[in-house]
Amino acid sequence: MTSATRLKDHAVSFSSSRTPNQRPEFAILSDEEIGESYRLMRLIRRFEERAEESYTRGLIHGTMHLSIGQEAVAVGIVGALKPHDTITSTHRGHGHSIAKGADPARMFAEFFGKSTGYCGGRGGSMHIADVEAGNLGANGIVGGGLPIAVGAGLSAKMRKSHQVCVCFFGDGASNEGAFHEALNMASIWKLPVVFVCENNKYGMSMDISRASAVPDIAKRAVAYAMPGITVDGNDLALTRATAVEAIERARRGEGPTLIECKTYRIRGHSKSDRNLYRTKEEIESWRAQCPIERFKAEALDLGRIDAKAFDDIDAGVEAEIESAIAFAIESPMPDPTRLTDDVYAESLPHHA
Amino acid sequence: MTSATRLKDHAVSFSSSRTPNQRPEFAILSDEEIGESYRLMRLIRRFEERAEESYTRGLIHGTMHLSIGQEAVAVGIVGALKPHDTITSTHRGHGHSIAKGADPARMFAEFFGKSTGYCGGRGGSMHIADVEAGNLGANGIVGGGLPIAVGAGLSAKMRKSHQVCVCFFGDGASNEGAFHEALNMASIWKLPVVFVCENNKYGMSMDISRASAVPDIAKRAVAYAMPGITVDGNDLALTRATAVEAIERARRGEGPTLIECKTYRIRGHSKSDRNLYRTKEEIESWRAQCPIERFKAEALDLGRIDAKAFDDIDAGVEAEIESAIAFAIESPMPDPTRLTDDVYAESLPHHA
Amino acid sequence: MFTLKVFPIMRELTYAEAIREALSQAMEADPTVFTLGEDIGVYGGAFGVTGDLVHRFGTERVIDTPISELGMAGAAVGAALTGMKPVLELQFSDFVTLATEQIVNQAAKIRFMFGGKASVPLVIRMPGGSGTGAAAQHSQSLEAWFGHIPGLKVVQPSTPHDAKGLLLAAIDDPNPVLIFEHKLLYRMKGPVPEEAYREPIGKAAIRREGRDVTIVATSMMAIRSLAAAERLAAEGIDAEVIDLRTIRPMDTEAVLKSVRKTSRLMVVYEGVKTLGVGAEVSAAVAESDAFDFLDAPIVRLGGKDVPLPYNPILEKAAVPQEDEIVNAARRLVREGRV
Amino acid sequence: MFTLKVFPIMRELTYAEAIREALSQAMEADPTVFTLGEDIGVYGGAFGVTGDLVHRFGTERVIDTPISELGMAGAAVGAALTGMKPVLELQFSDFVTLATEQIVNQAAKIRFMFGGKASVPLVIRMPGGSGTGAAAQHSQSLEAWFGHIPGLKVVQPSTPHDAKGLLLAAIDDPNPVLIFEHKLLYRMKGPVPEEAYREPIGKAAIRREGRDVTIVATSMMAIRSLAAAERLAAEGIDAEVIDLRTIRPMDTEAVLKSVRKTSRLMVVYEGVKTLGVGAEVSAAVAESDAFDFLDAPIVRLGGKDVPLPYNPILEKAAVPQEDEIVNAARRLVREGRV
Ligand SMILES: Cc1ncc(C[n+]2csc(CCOP(=O)(O)OP(=O)(O)O)c2C)c(N)n1
Ligand SMILES: Cc1ncc(C[n+]2csc(CCOP(=O)(O)OP(=O)(O)O)c2C)c(N)n1
Ligand SMILES: [Mg+2]
Ligand SMILES: [Mg+2]
Repeated sequence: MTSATRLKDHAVSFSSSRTPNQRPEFAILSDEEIGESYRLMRLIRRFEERAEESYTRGLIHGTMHLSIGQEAVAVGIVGALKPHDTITSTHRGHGHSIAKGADPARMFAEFFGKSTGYCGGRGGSMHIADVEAGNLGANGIVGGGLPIAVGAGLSAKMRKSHQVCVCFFGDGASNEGAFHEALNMASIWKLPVVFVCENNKYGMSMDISRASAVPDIAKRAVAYAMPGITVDGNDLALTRATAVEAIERARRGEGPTLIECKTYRIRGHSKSDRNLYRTKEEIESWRAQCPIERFKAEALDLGRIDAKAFDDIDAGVEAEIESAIAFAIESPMPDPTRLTDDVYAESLPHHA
Repeated sequence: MTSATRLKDHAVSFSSSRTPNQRPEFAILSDEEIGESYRLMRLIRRFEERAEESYTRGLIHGTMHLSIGQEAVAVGIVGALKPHDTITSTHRGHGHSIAKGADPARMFAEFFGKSTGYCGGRGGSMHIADVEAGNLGANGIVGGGLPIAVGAGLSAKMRKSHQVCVCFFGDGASNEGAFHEALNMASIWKLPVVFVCENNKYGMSMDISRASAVPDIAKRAVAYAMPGITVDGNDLALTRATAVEAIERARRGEGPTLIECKTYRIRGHSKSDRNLYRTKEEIESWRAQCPIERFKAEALDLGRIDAKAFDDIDAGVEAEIESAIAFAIESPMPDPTRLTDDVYAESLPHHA
Repeated sequence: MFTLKVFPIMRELTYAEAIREALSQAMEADPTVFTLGEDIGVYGGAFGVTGDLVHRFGTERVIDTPISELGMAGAAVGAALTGMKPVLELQFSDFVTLATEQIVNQAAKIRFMFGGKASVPLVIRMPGGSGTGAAAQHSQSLEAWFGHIPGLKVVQPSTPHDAKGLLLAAIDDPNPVLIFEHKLLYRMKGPVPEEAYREPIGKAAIRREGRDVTIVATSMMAIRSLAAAERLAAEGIDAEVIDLRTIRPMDTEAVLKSVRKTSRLMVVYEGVKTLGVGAEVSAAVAESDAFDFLDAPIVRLGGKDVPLPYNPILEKAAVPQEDEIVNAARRLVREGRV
Repeated sequence: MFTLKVFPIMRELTYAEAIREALSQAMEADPTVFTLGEDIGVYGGAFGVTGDLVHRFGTERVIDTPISELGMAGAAVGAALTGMKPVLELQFSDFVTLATEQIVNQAAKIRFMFGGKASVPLVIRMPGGSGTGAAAQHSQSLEAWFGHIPGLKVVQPSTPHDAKGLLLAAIDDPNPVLIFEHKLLYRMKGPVPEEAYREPIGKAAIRREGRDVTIVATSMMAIRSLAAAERLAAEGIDAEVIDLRTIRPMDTEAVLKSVRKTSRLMVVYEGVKTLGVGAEVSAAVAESDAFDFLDAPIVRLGGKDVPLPYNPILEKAAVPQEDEIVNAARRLVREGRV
C-alpha cells in the first residue's frame, strides 16, 4: 500500500452497492453509512457555525479553532473505527470529537464554561476529551497528541485489546520533533496507530511550502518505513476507504500508516486571524470544494439516497443543535469554591 | 547527488594523481593531504588510547566516550572544510576536535580538569569547544548540536560569510526530535550545513535495527528534500570526496546534505560499558576494518607515500602526545575561589 | 495609574508597540540583530507585537519559523554563538517547555562549560499569564523555572516603558535573556520615550513609596498591586510597591531596604505559589538581616495550586485579583497576619 | 548512619537494588505495570538499576526506547491514560528538559483539563545530582521545577528503604509521580524489608531528633546533614534532621512542628539555591505561625549559582559538603546567623 490507487484492489466486499458506476470507495459505504456520514459532517458544520455565532454573541470566553471545510477528514476517518478504538485530537478538534460520538450539548456547555461541559468548564474548546469513549483529548500543544497516540497504541498492544488509535495532527505539526519521535516509535514497535495529517495548507499563517521541506507530508513516511498515502481530504468516501485499509492493517498487527488528507480550513486560524497570508480567491476556490456538498451530490447522483432523506437529516441536525445550545445556556456555572478539585486523583489504598 | 556512486563524475581535478588505477576519491587527495589525513587519524587514535590509559591511571574524573575505529569520519569530513568553517560535535567528539585543529595538550589538560584545558577544567571531555577556531562544541545532549548547527548556518548565510557548518551526530541521535526540526529548517532555508551521521550501529546498547525504523539514516533525507548519501565511513578517501561535494554544494547556496558514514566504535559506549549487547566476533570483524590501516595500505599500495614517511608521522604523533600529556599533568588546577567566574559574560556599556 | 513623573511631555504607546519599537530600533542600529518565531512575519505575531516589521526589514531579518520550538531555540543559540543577536519570539510561554533543553542545557551553560570563551547573546520573548480564557496549556507563568537556572537572565516588564527599555537592554546583553511578557498588558498604554533607551536588567522599580507594608510584585501583579495600593491609601494604609522587573538576577537589595523601613512584606505574583517567585523573595528576606525588622510573617499571594482553568470565573479565582491584594495587605497591616 | 530501628533483622540492599526490587514486585503483582527507557534492557540501565529485569519480564515489559525523550514521555502518558501503569526511566534527569512538554502540559494537567474524568498513573524515575564528574549537562538537580507544577507529585528518596517504598507508592498512585534519584546513592546500602511495602508520598521523615536547630534536607543532602548532625552532637549541638522526601506535596507540617521546637531553621539542598527547594521551605515557614518561634534568620545552603563544573574540586565547591553544613549549623546555633 503506497498510494491511494492501491485502494482499487481493496478487498472489502461491496455489500450495499446497488448502483452501477460507483467508485469502489463509494461503493463500500452502506446506505446507512452514507446517511450517518452526511449527518455527522452536517452536525459538525452546523455545530461550528453556531459556535462561531455564540462567540460573536459573547457567550464564549477564549478563542476557538474551526474546522469548517475539513469535515470529511474527521468523519471519513473516525467512521472507520470501532467504538472501543481511540483517537487523539488537536486544537482544531470539534469534528474529531463529534465524529467519535461526542454530544454537542456537552460540547457547547464546555465552550460556555458550564459545569455540564465535557471538562466541567475547566478545559474549553481546546481540551474536549472523553477518555471513556475513546477520545483521548483535543490538545492545545501542536503535536502534543502524537506521542500520546503512540502510548495508546503501545497500551492496546500490551493489553491485547485489538484497539486502534487514530492520531490527528496538522501539516504544521509535522515539523515538530514530536512527529518524528512518534512515527519512529510506532513503526519500530509495529503499533496499531494510524497517523492522519490534516494538511490544510497552513500552520496558522505559514504556508506549507514555506514551513516544510516537502509539500506532501505523506512522503515523510519513508523515513519510518511505513506506508504513506496522500488523499483528497474533501472526499469522504476516499478518506473512509483509506482509513479502513490502514486501520485493518494496524489491527492485524502490521503497524502504523501515515495518511495525509489534503484539505482546507475555510475560516481563519482562530478568531483573531485577519487572513493576511492568503487570498480571497484561494478561499473561494476551496469553498467550492465543500466536502459535504460534494458527498451529498455524489450520493444523489448515484441515487443512493434521495433528497428528502437529506432534508430530514438536515432538519434533525438543526433540532439537535438547537436543543444542545439551549441545554448549554441553561446549565450552571461551575462552583469557584471547588476550583482545586480534580487537580489530583485521590489515591486509593494500595493492593498490598 | 543521491548516492555515493555519483561521486564518480565528480568535478574536482585530479591534481596530484601520479599513480594509475586510483579510485577517483583517492586520486583527489594530494600527497600532502594523504600525509596530513593519516597523521590526524593517528593522532586521534593515539590521543584516545592514551586518554583511556590516563583514565585507568585515575587521572580522569568522570567518564569519556572514545571514537576509536571512527577516525576516518572526523578526518575525512573536517579535512574538506576551510579553517573559518564551523563544526558542531557530540559526546564522542575527540576526533572532530582534533581534526578541526585542537591542540591535544589543551585537550588532555581539560580531561585532567586543569586550568589550561580548553574549558579551564569546567567542561571535561564532553564539552571541548573552541568557538574562535570554529569548533562550536562537543555536546553532552544527544542531538543537542543539530539545531545549533542550523543557527550557525543561518548566521553564515545572514552574514554572507561563506562559512559552512558541519554537524556531526550519531545514529541514535537521528531518533531525537531535534534531528527532524533541524533538517527541515536547514532545508527550507537552504542553509550551508552538512549533516554527518556517524552510524556506528549502536546508540549506547540500542542496535540501530531496534531503534530506528530505517536501517540507513540517509534515507531520511527524503523527508527534507535534501540529498542523502550513505558511505563507508571507514574509507577516508570516500568520506573526504563526499564531504567535498556536499560542502561545495552548501557553499554555493544550494542547501544542506545528509551524509551517513557507516562505521563502528571499537570500544564500549563509555567507560562503564560491559558490551552485553554485541558479540566479540562483531567487534573483531570491525577491528579488521581499521580506517587508519586501510588508508595507509591503500596509499602504500599505490605508492603515493612510502613506509618511511608513515613511520616518521607515527614518531611525530608519539612525541606530540607525550609532550601533550606532560603539559597537562604539569598544568595547575583551577582556583576554586573563582568557581562562579564565567557564568555570565560581563555586560558592556551599550552603543546608544 | 501610572503618572508622568520623569518625562514631562510624553508620547503614549501600548506595551506591544513599545516592544515593536525596541525591536525596530535595535535592528536599525545593528545589522546582526534579527528576530524569528512563529507567524511573526505577514501575520504580525499572534499578539500583534511584530506587526509590520517584516515589511520594513524583510523576511530575512523577520523570519517566520516552522512550528519547531526546540529547533528554533537551538538555531537562535547557534546564531548567537557565531556573531548574530537573535530575538526569538515563542508564541506562548507555555511552549518553552519544548525548548528547555536548548535554553537550559545549551544557552545557559555554554559560556561556563566552554571556560568563558564564548557567549550566547540571545533574547527570547514570550507571552505568559492568564486572563484570556486560553486555559491550562496557554496561560502559565513559568518564569520561576528560569530564575532557577544560572547563566540565564529573566525579566518581566510590566509597563510599556519597561517593555521597551528592558528589551533594548536584553539585546545589548551578552548573555541569554528571557523576557516574559504578559498577554493582558499588550494593549495597555503608557508613556514611552522615542529614543532608544535602556532599562537596567537586575534593578527593581519602586512604583510607589510607602511606610506600612512592602508589596513586591511582578508583571501584571505589579499593576494590580499599584491599583490596590491606591485603594489602601484611601483607608490610611501606606503601601510601598516594588515592581521586581527582573527575576534573575534579583534585586534583593531593593526589597531588603524597603522591608527594613516597612517591617511587613507581601509578595504578589501570578505563577503558582509553591516554588514560585515569591518563595525566593520571601527566603531572601528571611535569610537576611532584614529578618530582624520583620514584624509579621511574610505573606505570599501567588497563583493557586491548580492548572489554569478555562471558565472565566474559575480563571479569575486562580490568580490574585485586586480585591484579594487589598484584603491581604489590610489584614497584614492591621492584624499582623493574613 | 542509619540504625535498624523498626526492623530488628534486616537484609541490606543497595539503593539501586531496592529500586529494582520494587519494580520487580510491582510488575509481578500487576500486569499493567511495565517499564521503558533508554538502555534499560540488556544493558541493565546506565546506572545498573534495571539490571536483569529484562530477562525476567521480557522485552515487552522492559522496553528499550530509541533516544526520544519527548516521545517516550508522551508514550508513557498515552499508555497511562489507557489502562497501563508505565514506569519511565530517563537516563539522566537533565534530559527531562526534552520531555517537559509532555510532563508539564499533558501529564500534570490532563486530569484537571478533562474535568476530573481521566487520570495519568505515570511514574518517571531519573537520576539527578552531581559528584561523578559528569559536568553541567549531566549533574543538575531540577526537582524544584516540577515542585512548581500542580498535578505532579515529586519525590526524592535518600535511602534504599525509601527508594523502594516510595517507588511502590508512586506506582500505586493514580497521579503522575516524578522520582529524582541520586547518582551517588545508587551503591549505598541500607536495610530493606522483603515485602512490597509503601512509604507514603507527602510525608517527611525525621531522621534525627534534636532541640537546637532544624535541618531540613533532601536526597544526598539528607545523608550529609545526618552525618553533620552527628559531628555537631559531639560539639554539644543537638540538630533535628528532617528528610523532606517529597517535594510536592510538601510536608510543611513536619517542618513547622520542628521549627516551633528548635526555633532555628536551616535548609540543605543540592539544587541551585535561588528558587530551589529551600526557597519554598523557608517561605512556607516565614508565612506560618511558626514564624513567631524563629530566633534567627532562616539559612539556606543550596547549590551555588553556577552550572555544575567538571573538575572535581570545583564540583565539590558547587554543592553543600558536610563541613559546610557543620559550620553553618554551628554558627546559626552559636551566633544566631551564618
Ligand atoms: C507547540 C505549539 N506551538 C505553537 C502553537 C500555536 N499554534 C496553535 S495552532 C498553530 C498552527 C498549527 O498548524 P497545523 O498543525 O497545520 O494545524 P491547523 O491549525 O492548520 O489545523 C499554531 C502555530 C501551539 N499551540 N503549540
Ligand atoms: C538527550 C540525551 N539522551 C540520552 C543521552 C545518554 N546517551 C549519551 S550517548 C548515547 C548514545 C548515543 O548514540 P549515538 O547518537 O548513536 O552516538 P554514539 O554514542 O554511537 O556515538 C546516549 C543514550 C544523552 N546524553 N542525551
Ligand atoms: Mg494546517
Ligand atoms: Mg551510534
